Amino acid sequence: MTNTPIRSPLSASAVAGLKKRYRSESLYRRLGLGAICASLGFLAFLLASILQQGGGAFFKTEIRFDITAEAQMDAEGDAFILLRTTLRNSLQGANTRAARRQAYALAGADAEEQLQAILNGTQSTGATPGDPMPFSIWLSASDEVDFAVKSGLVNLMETDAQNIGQTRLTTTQLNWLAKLESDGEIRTPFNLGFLTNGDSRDAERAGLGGAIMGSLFTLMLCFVTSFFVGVMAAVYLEEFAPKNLFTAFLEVNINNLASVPSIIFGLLGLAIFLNMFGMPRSSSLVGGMVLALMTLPTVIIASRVSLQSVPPSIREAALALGATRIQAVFHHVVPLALPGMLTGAILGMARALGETAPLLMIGMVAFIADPPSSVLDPAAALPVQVFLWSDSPERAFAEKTSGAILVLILFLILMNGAAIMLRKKFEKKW
Amino acid sequence: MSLKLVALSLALAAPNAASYAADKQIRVVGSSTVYPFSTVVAERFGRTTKYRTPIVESTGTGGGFKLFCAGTGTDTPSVSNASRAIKSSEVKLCAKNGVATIIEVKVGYDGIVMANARQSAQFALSTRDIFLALADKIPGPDGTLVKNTNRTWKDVNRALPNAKIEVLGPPPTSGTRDAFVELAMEAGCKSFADIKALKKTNKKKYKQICHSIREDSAFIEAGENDNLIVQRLRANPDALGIFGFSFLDQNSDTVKAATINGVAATFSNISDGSYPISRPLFFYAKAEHVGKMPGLSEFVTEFISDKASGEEGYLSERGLIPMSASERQDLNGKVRLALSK
Amino acid sequence: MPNHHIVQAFDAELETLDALIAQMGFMAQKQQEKALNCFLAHDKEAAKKVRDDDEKLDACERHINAHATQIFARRQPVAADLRTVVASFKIAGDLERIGDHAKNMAKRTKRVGDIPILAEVSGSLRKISRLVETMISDVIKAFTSRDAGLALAVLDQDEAVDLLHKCLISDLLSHMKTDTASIAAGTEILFAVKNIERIGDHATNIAEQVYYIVTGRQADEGDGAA
Amino acid sequence: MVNPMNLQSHSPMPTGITGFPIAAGASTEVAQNIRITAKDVSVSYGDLRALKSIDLDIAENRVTALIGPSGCGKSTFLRCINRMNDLIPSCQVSGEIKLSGHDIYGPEVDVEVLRRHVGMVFQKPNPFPKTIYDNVAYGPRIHGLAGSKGELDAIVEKSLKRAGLFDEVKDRLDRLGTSLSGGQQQRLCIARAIAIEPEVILMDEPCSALDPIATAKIEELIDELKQRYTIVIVTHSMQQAARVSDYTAYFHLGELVERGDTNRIFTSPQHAKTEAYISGRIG
Repeated sequence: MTNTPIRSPLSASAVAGLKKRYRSESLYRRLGLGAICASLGFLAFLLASILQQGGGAFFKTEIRFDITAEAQMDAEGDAFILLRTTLRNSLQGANTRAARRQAYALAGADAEEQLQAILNGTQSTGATPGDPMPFSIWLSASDEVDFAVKSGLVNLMETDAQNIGQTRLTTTQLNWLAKLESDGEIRTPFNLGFLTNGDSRDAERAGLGGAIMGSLFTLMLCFVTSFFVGVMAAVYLEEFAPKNLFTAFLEVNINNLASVPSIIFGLLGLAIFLNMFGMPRSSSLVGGMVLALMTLPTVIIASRVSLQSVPPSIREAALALGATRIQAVFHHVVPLALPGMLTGAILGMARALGETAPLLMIGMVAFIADPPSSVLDPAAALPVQVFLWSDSPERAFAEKTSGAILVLILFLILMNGAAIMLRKKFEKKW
Repeated sequence: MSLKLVALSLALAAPNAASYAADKQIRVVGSSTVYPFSTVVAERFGRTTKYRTPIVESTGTGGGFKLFCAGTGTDTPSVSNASRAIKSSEVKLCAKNGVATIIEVKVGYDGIVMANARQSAQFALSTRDIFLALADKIPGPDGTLVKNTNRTWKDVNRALPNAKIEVLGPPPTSGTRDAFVELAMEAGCKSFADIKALKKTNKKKYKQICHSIREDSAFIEAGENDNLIVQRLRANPDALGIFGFSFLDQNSDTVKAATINGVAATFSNISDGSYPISRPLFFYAKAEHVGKMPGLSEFVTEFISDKASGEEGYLSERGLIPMSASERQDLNGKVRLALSK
Repeated sequence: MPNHHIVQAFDAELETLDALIAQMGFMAQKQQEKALNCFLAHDKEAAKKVRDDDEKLDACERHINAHATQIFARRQPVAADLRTVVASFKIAGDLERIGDHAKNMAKRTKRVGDIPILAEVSGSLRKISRLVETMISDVIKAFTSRDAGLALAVLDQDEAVDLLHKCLISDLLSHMKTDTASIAAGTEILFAVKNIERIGDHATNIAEQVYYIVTGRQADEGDGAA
Repeated sequence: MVNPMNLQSHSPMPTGITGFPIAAGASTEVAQNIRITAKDVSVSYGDLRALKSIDLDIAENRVTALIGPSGCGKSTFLRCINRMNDLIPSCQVSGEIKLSGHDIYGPEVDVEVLRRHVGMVFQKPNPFPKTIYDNVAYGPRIHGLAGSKGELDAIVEKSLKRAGLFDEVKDRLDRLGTSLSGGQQQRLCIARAIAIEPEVILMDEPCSALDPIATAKIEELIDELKQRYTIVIVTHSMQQAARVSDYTAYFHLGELVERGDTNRIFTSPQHAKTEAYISGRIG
């Protein structure tokens, strides 16, 4: 407020009315700001909770063990024996049968493979293969150990950790872990395998590699199919089709299709691609085509809007120079509409990326351990992986599920970002 | 334009795809209850043999048989998991499509538990209690059927705690729900002589009484996801949840199971059949695919091997209740015989 | 044709122009009338007043020119409006000339004096002057009412003026031949008659302008011209 | 009267006031070649009759302005001359329009060829969002007018020069056409139109989006262009019609009310409707 005495030429009631208007204006502004803050808050909460739950999925717990030459000699090249011997020897008090089983349970499902790789000489330790020589190695820990280490339960062993129901590990196991941790033999490095491995029922081994590949193949196919078919359909409808009852009918149907539940497209794909054409079940080929069917109306609608936004003056300019309709459309209108079309297609892709329901129908919701190497291979997809993992009894998959959601969100952000970039970069002023 | 070429070649490749793809990879469909076990075996099998990892799809028992019985082509599933024995109608459907010989393999048992949060009171239920608590209609004081108005467990049975009846269970589409209704509800239902008599005279009415679950807030359908039920139990100490034994096994640190008819839901009790709510799990293999599908008989063998479904097998770690040694031996012989034909 | 412009200020400006011209016409006609009266009555005082009043007429012309120029600058008139504005310059010029001739005649008052010859022609002089005064007032009426017929009628009257003028001149000449003493005064009268005749010509000019304003054609083009 | 067969002869153009070539009863007629003849042209959009039986001749190497209130049909008539109305499905054209003696609605006429001979400049400058060079070169490219890159360069340079734009843009032919100022854009559009060497240039309110300076440049350009081309211009600005055109035709509610020498139309129009319109009276 200013102190300079400016005399208002307005009457007292007009001044009061003005004040009221200012008040309501600032109220609306505050309401708007409040709405933004609220939605940002929800988003932040969602992201934070997923991050908090899933952040751990990107790290894995590893325990360092010293492999003695003696143990290697005894194992005679069998990693299974070597692992058990090592565990038995490294952990104090693992001499009863029950205690030994508890010791074995600390190692992860892939620890044996890690050792085998070294024994076979496919991975280097500095020593020549087959030559018994003591070395130390970081072996992956089991999912229960992973959970306990990440939630900091290892140090709780003095208090009654087990009774408060936080971990399924026994006090003996917790004691071992506490010792190992105090000796610096436990670390949690970045888990690259989470992004490269295929699916597995062992949480410490399970990764998104297959799902990412599957999603990429599926989306690539979906994009190629829906974009070309969609753009051509949009160009025809917008530029060449006569405006009659039939095209109006088509338009209504396309708009309807855009809001048809996605599972219907799955049923359609099942009936057409699998049963009629006999395409391979669970493959990204069929997944891509089904998602393309689903995305097609969106792409057509976005492309038409984009074509409509090209000013008619550009068409007229070309036609007035003696260009044919085809020339006018493909030399001028389509190139100008392309960024908008691409944006629409990418947004459609982003929706397709998050779809599970239609894939259920065509068998992509399945346990598929081997990452696909072509569009014809059986493949899973990212949202499917989330769905499958969330339904797994093993608790360690809860973390994996959130991790997979994070990766999915990252992909969505990348795609939507690309759409915005495209729009900004090619934004035209007429 | 190179993209156009890609599209074109893809379009051309599609019709030929069927012959190339499904390329000798074993496909497993069926029950979501067997799915966790089937996938573990599949993964091991893929890892330890030269064959590709079988694809395991969770379609539900009925859906699995539909796919399984669709024909004998290599693009049809070779194995269908089931949380119940195959029905005669399904056998007929299979036969109609040329699937004449089906190898039935029992893999073990699954117990269904009613559990609550670890810090809550321990429940000791009878099947009769379960029926009285969850049925839509129950016999009234004068013996006629009345709408179930029991609000607390104490209303059902004086010995039970004075807690609100609040049970989280699977929806009607689920196999677990079917099993629960058949094994727990019907057993409790039959404990009333009048109703049991009805089974002979009016089977339809009998089924309607025994199989209907009340639709008020006492029973909450919590979806197919058993993890969700476990989570909700942790948050709500009053509630009980219905789910498979494997989830209890994996979450034994947070939830505990009620005893049913005095029997605790433990590994051994389910295994020896004394726990009342347990059912056998199966898978069915297509004999026509043996020899045609590389690795099929090896996969079946792996599944029934001691290492997998034996007493100390890795499936037991996942919550599968193994069969008794003698039962296993019988089955092993039968399956090997069928495979060698 | 509708009479009103969409822009009302334009109408007002054109009306002002019309009013100014009508007023100037009235003033010019009065000057002519007064000039003749003082000439015949050799009223030197009145003659001086006529001479002084001519300055007002000049101012009026300047005012009209300025106003018309403004209309050009601001309204870019076309068609009838254009013709009106263009013609008003000329009409104002002609009216100013009429004023000059009246002043000229008034100047001669002191040189003529009370002479017999004047008495003899004063009747004819009054007659021709009356005729010219009517022409002026008619043409202004034709202008304000946009009456092409009246304008043509004014044009026709010019011949009557010319005829009277010729008769007057020959009368005067024959007087001067017989009475050589009257030559000096007669010459003055001769010039006055010429003045009146010239005023008639200017009225004719104005009539032509009025005809052009109304029809878009020159009066001598005839009706069929495009 | 003019002999329509004699269209190709170029007689030196007399200057000064001339009568409209075939105006009924015109007396002071100077022989003038007619490039376009419209006879009994009617246009309807569905049930709406936009033009009613128009007879109008357009003189070669002259600027003919079409004026009239909005919706009077002047743009519709303009768009009949290069058949841009074909694009509107409901548009029906009847009657006959001849360009150099050939019926442009004849069955053997390709509209693309027609439009190569009848160029058009639009109300809003609408350069393609491409480079200045490509804007001008587009027409010659699609019509195959240049055999080599060098020829094409020459055409582009010549067209830009004729449009009076070359000196302003010669150092930045690779810049976007849309980056120019409004007036430059419109001159670029004119350069684009004349790059295919049309006989007639149609201009649909070419200055309505421009400031007075840019407008003056375009008007100056029109004056130069009429040496080579026959120009038909639709304009809302009476002053512009008066400034640039040799002949003016006044349309009112789909009818051709009056046509004639621009000098005459703006000093003494024959028709009361014309007078009312051009002098800004309520009509």
